[in-house]
Amino acid sequence: MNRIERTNDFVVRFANVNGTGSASANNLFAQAIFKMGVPVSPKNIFPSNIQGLPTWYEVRINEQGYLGRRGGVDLTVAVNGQTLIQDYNEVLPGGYFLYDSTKKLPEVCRRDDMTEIGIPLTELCNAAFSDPRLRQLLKNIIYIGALSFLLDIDFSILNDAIRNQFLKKPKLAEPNLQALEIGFTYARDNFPETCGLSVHKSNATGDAILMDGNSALGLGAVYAGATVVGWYPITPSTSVIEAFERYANLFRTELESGRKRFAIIQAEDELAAIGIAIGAAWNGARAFTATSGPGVSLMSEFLGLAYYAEIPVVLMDVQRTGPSTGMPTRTQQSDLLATAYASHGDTKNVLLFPCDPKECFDLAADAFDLAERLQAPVIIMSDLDLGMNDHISAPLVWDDTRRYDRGKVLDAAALESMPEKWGRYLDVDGDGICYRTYPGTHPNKGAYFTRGTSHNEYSAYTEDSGLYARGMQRLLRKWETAKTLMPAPHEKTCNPDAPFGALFFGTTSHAAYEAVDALAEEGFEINTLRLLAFPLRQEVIDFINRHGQVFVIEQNRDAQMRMLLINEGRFVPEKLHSVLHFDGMPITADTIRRQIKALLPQLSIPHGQKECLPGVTP
Amino acid sequence: MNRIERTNDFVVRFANVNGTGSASANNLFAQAIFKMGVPVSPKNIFPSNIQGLPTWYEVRINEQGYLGRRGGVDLTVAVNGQTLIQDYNEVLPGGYFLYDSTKKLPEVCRRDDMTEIGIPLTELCNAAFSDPRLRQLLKNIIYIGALSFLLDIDFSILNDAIRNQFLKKPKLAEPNLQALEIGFTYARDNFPETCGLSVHKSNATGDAILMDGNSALGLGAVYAGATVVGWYPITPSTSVIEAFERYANLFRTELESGRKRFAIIQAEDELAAIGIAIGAAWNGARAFTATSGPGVSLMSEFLGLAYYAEIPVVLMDVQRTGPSTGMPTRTQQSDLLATAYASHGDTKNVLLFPCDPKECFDLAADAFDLAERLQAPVIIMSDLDLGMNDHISAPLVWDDTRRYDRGKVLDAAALESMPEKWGRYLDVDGDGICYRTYPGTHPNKGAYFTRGTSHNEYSAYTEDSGLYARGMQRLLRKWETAKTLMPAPHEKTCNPDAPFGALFFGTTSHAAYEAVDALAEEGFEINTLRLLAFPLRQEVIDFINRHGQVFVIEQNRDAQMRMLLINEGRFVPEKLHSVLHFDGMPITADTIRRQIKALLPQLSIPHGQKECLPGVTP
Amino acid sequence: MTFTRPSFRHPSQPTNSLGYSRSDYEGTISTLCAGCGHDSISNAIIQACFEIPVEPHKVVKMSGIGCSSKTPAYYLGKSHGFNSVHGRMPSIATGANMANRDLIYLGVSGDGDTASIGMGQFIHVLRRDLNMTYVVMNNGCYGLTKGQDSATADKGSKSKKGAPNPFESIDLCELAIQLGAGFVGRGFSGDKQQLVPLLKAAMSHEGIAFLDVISPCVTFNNTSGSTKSYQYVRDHIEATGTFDFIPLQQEILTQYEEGTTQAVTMHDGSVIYLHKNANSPDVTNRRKSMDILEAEKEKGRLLTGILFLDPESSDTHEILATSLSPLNTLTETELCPGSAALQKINERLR
Amino acid sequence: MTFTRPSFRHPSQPTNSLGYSRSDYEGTISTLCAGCGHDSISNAIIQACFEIPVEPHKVVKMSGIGCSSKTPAYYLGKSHGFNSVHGRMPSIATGANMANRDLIYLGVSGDGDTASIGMGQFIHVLRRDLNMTYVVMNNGCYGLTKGQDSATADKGSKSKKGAPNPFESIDLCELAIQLGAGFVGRGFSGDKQQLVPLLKAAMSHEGIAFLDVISPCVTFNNTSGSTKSYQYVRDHIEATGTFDFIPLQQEILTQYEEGTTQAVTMHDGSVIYLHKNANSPDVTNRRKSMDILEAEKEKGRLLTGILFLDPESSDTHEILATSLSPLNTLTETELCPGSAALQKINERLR
Ligand SMILES: Cc1ncc(C[n+]2csc(CCOP(=O)(O)OP(=O)(O)O)c2C)c(N)n1
Ligand SMILES: Cc1ncc(C[n+]2csc(CCOP(=O)(O)OP(=O)(O)O)c2C)c(N)n1
Ligand code: SF4
Ligand code: SF4
Ligand SMILES: [Mg+2]
Ligand SMILES: [Mg+2]
Repeated sequence: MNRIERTNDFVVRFANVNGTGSASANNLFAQAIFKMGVPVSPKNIFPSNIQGLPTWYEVRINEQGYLGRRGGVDLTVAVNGQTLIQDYNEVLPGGYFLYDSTKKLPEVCRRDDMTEIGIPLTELCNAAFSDPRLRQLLKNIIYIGALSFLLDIDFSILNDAIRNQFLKKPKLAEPNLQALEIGFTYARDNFPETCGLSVHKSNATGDAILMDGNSALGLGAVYAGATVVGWYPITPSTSVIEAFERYANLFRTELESGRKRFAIIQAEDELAAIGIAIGAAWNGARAFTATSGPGVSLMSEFLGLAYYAEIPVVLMDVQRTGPSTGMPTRTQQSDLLATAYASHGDTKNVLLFPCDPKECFDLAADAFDLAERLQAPVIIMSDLDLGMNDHISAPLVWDDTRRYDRGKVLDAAALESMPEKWGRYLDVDGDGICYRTYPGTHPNKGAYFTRGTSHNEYSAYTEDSGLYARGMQRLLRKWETAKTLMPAPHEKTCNPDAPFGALFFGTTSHAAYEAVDALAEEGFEINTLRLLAFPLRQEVIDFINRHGQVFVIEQNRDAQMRMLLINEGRFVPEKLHSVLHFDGMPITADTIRRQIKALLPQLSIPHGQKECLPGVTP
Repeated sequence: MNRIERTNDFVVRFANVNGTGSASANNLFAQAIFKMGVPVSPKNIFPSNIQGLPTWYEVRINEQGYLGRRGGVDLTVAVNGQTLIQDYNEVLPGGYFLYDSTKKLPEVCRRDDMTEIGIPLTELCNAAFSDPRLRQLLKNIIYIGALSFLLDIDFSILNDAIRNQFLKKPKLAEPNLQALEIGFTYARDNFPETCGLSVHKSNATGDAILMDGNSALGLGAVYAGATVVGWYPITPSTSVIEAFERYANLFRTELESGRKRFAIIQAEDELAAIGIAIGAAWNGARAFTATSGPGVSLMSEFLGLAYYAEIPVVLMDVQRTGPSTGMPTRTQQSDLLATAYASHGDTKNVLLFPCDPKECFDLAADAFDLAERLQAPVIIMSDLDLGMNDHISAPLVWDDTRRYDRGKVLDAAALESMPEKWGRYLDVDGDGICYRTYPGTHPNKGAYFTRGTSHNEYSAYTEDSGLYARGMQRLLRKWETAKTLMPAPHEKTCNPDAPFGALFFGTTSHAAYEAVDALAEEGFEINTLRLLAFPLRQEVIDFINRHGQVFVIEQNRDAQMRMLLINEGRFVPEKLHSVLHFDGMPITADTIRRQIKALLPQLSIPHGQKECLPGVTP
Repeated sequence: MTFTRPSFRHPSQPTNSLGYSRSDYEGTISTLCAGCGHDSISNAIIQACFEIPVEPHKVVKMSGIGCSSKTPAYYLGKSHGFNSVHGRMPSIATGANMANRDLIYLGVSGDGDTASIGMGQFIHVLRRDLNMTYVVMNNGCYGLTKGQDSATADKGSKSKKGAPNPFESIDLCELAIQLGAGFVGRGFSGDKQQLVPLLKAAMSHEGIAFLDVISPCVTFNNTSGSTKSYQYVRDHIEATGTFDFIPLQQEILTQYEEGTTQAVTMHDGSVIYLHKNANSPDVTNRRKSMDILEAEKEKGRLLTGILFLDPESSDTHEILATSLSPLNTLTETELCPGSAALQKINERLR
Repeated sequence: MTFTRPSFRHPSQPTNSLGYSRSDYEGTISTLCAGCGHDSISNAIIQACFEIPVEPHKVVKMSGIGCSSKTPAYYLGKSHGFNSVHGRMPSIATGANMANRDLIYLGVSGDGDTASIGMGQFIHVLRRDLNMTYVVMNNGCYGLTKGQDSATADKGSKSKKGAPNPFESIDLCELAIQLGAGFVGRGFSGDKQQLVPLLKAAMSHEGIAFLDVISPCVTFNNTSGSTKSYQYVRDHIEATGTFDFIPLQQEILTQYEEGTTQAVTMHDGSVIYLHKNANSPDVTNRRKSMDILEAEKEKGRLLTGILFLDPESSDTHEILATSLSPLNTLTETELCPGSAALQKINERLR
């Protein structure tokens, strides 16, 4: 048997039952690896129910810092009877299968191309502990202890982590520490030299942090000065609001009074949630809502109002697998059309695409500036993978000299000193963005009646065709302005003459970069552009025009980003090649690499650029 | 002065105040022309309020049968003081201005390039009638009488029409007849030889009917066997339901019991309206809802459910001017994206595009067949112009041998005789369409649990990536099947070698045909394709591929159909040229002609086809 | 077409008068948390349907989204079901019912599904008096999204998440009575004795029958501070009175003493015997029913049982006077006016 | 920054204590039908605001969609207004109020806008006790879409369209009282005498104040069969009792006799004097208020006036304990934790 032998580069998968406390144990594992300075990328694959169903926690450890899902499992920790056989079969040849040997493996489990590591978790646990509730939890800690030995994970880090966790209840730390020890000892005594996988201390993580995207979004909103939140619970966006509340409670509670410098309203549904955000934004507070798929559909009427009445509302869409209720606990990037062109009539919305927690934080902060500058809805497109999993990320940075860009708002003094009559929808500056006022600003200037009906420049109702059309055209002018304000894409040039480009965004990026690197090693040079925003900045258009063939990599069935690109950028569709993945699991580098390689032979390379492509016959 | 002199080819506009009974008088006028066998095309331009605001009724009379809006007014009947000056100024040079001369024209009204026809309507009316309520109504009839003389409209037709109208209350007919007479006499005595416009009997209308699109949709649904309707009032779709109810009451009331063979539920909102239709369709009734813009947005979540759970619901979208509440009483074709890709996640819906009442009727009937055949939502895309105005149309036809296509439904016998286990989402036939069952069909076979969550072929919940993806791919297969079932487009070939094509749909068609004819007279040959459905049949793709340059003519700002074409047909965007109009008024031939002519010089004509285009320098 | 009754695959199991055994009313295995109140309600539904008895395939199960709304998969596996979208079960039920008036409609929902996102549809399905049984599995929280307070959470009550709920709670039963529902009851998932007859009576009612069933969420809202916990409900429960439900087909065996028992005959001929004792309120008077609910609430008691009953209520089909033949059984013959009629319409439009 | 008070452009017009004349509270010219009840309500709003008095620019006007929802354009032209989407005014109001607690929020809606599409938002804005005045201009029909029955149309009542409404009507006041609104009143557009003080009292109430104002639709629902016609209302109206509203700033001039007058002091210090006669019900008791409404309805009477009043009610800001400074006035200094705090967060995430 070819045992897999690897250091700082392998995948461990934990197979558990949800609601049994495995999450915190598995998290402890990922944390420990991270603390050893080794990049780690955990993915929680959980069911849409609360207790009793299979759940997996897949941890990729990769010193090079490839953080996308890799696919394939080198070591499985199997503590869920329901999926035992499946888990057993899915281990890669040469891999390892750690299971609770209190019960024998079923007959059908007879592979000889991998190493079985039977540890009687239940038995060990029951022998050591008597409280049944504790037993369930500590069983998980025992296998972490065993892994510590098997994978050479620094035991003291685990020890410290547990101590830290129970800082306030040191009594509770004891049994946990004991369980760790039990696992470690058992593995050491029974499985020496068994496991070819190991973790070595490194400093590959540098000053990175480990954080989930939703916390970063919530924190970003706190830093951005958001004060009003309307929301309705929905997986996977709920934790954005929880994070906002946690951080806001911390930083925004008035010392003496205990009063809050924010208001979070759990609304009756998503229509109300975004209505609350719109009402607050209209009244001069920074306001947002967060939701997922079904919520986006329900918010569509209000998004149209915000577009047309020009109200700076921020929406965070943590995408999940659609359509309809779909797979609420699986990831996808499939709300692009539903958000970019939300609502009936002619509408276009700004989208931002963060790819890691730092960008979640940064784009959350930027979103409020952009929304207020553009007086338009701005939608942050995250997804379940980014939002609910921990990700390695550069540390968060805030420039204390940064001032909120509240956009074109007239205060009382400005109104007082205006020579002409102010009009809410007068395009004074020619950039399509007009001046607004907050209610209550001035006793007799600056009041207006906001409406979703057709209006003239003074916001009075009109059914005049010309006035209506002029307003709609101004909104297009604003759209042009928006393009110039969007965050710039990230480009990586592998070879300036390479005919191939790849374009991707959000959580697809990690796997895409890895795939592109792998292809480069095989001799296929591909330049990349990671998109951060819609509408498209000129750089994006240039990138596509510069390359003969562009792979558009995205996690949906219908190539939604490709459609946005073609529509807004007016490219020849033939040169945009879709690399799609939409089964709800995060995309892997391998999927991308294989799809691109399958596409390559069919692509006609513009004359004179062929030489860049060894081995490809067009 | 160059008086306009025309027979059976001019435009009359009535300027009234809404809520004053002008609608029925003006309607009488259009009816009379139609009864004289001359094609007529009235457009009601009314405000989004109930009483007291300006409203116009524009009637195009055109013996050639061009039914689109022409633009420009040859004769205005001005009885609204609020808009008098505007109405005065908008008459074409050489035209005619009929006004109530009881009050003198304001000073600013001094044109000498047109003919003023002052008739003291109020004075005449007050002299003849004393009941104030009647006075308001009869004033309108007086000007119709005057027009009868001025335009040579057969007086007996008007007489008969009024008699017919008051068949049940002949007493009420009298004052109306008298008012007609008063107007006629006054005009004859005071304005002989004044008006160069006239209507001559013709048989250009053949066996055509005059009907509004919404009535035809409602009637179509009755013929199609729709039994359950959920709806919520919204202009301009309300009258679809009113028509359905009217005809259903007529044809579907059980003789003895007086019970109804249909159920119309006025729901609490649009979400409930479509929910009702979906619930009924799921339970084996033909069911539909009708709405407009804001309702489409609100229905989006449920549309996604119907797409994914595969429920044959019919939605009639009578489009109005968006975005948001927009201009509720103006027309547009701007809900294409909101319907075609309704809802979050990957979704695609079938759209049908009627262009006249007969097609409303036919496509309404087809929609139910298609929805049940495809087990998918089918959306009929009408608009305010088509829905709420009377249109000349070929007569409605029903083939009594036609049977409803209820699609793949298993009855008890079929279930009983099935050898294998039935699965709701098993693609037995390979066309992506599976077999369904109605509740209560069989005591122990064929029951299943419908859901918007991810499901396997047996409709059981699954979070298996592979099963989920397989289901989504099958839906794409169904989409391919749908293409083959769509109604064929209407093509008109002007010259098989012409490099130019024009593609349009719905109410844009009338003006487009006229524009294309006009261009042909100028020497620009353009072949046309009138699209009837989305997704695209092969003929549509072929048409576009066959032409070097294609004009896509539509009534929205963002070129939504062009986007659908490019995305689904994968054409080179450069060859699709948008001709757009979106100010809320129906598009005119002239607008199209001018836009196309402005585009022509920039278009590069594929080699060898240039000769078709006299006078164009590419 | 007739079909053979289900064969007795479990010969040991008792069967009801239709020849079905209890297992014919079961569904797939529940994936809810062990101890969840919703599972007990599912069981009560199974029991009620077995006892009435109904033919399983004549029942249509509907739900919204939530732990509660998953339950239709766990009972009546021989019935068609529709798990719709969040808060919109009532509209689906309305449409389904309009399509076929001959089936039995049983909708379940959660307190989040009904009292928040679904409030509009809830109120309007009551208003149109749809012939269905509407069960809310009320745990005072959003189970499936991990325990947020719902609008039925009592003011001051504490879920596992911590802070006491600062908002007034909505009493769905009182709302239903006020809005004119003809049958309103409240049960407790932990009291099968009362719940099964409640369900049976509700299902025999013509028009809307609303049941609010307190159903503890053991994972997120079974704490000592919660008013929707097993303990709290057991300590504060109070019944309007006991009753017997006698389906039409069944012989009445017991004789009830005049004065202590009120017999209410339902549309379908079945009878509900309300047993009164000294404190039993009159549950057939709307104003009194509402007032009693309020009074008990003031005393801190949770009133259960049949809270209001109006045997005279109507249903949507009667209100709309729809055909007695299910609309989904009508064919071209009954539905399509045909070409001759169309000719006449054309004539009129010329 | 202070600004000069409005100059007296109409020197003949009387001004209120803030120096505004009545015309400072007017808006653009109405485009509603001549005689529409909504216009009378607009006038009453103008009068109430002038009389209280409020500073016009401190009022925020909000509405949904409908004839009624157009009215904010016709009053308070110096106030910001928000004409939102159909049925969603309450959520816009909630957000706006959260952003700035120092302004006065006045929402108007129609019976379609509130009782149908907006039912969920209506109930939940009551539940969160938003500090606003919520006025429904109730004509029992959908005016702007040409007269369909609404959910407040009384059963059996006939609009211009014809057939008697077969559905039960929803009494928004009773619903509001049941759901715990602190101030609930009903007025009639034709009775300015009562409506103006009702509006003034409602606007002085902290928390939600709900007013249902019967407002005949002359075009579609003023027929003899309609229970929302001028004639019908005039014939069936009944008041809970008269009252005086004395704003805080105003001196109390009249002395009320003990026993016949109940003084209710509002949060802002203003006082409502409820005058009682033999039949006057107690409007400060929820259960009684509900029961009286029902009782009058049974008698076929339409009860108007203050229907329920709880001066102790709270409001959303108090429930959430938000800062006393309007949130929209806070700046980076108060809102942004700064880079040092972020450093610490980074540390904890390493
Ligand atoms: C439109 C929409 N919003 C939000 C959600 C997320 N969601 C799923 S279940 C649920 C609440 C369930 O609460 P409840 O109805 O009380 O059911 P329980 O789980 O407590 O039985 C929510 C908000 C959703 N699925 N759809
Ligand atoms: C989402 C949506 N659905 C429907 C409409 C159409 N609509 C406009 S006003 C209205 C009803 C108005 O009734 P009500 O609120 O009672 O106001 P009224 O006109 O009677 O004052 C409706 C249904 C709309 N604008 N938006
Ligand atoms: S989370 Fe609560 S409601 Fe959901 S299954 Fe578990 S116990 Fe039941
Ligand atoms: S239609 Fe009715 S509600 Fe609307 S403005 Fe006219 S009278 Fe008023
Ligand atoms: Mg719940
Ligand atoms: Mg109304």
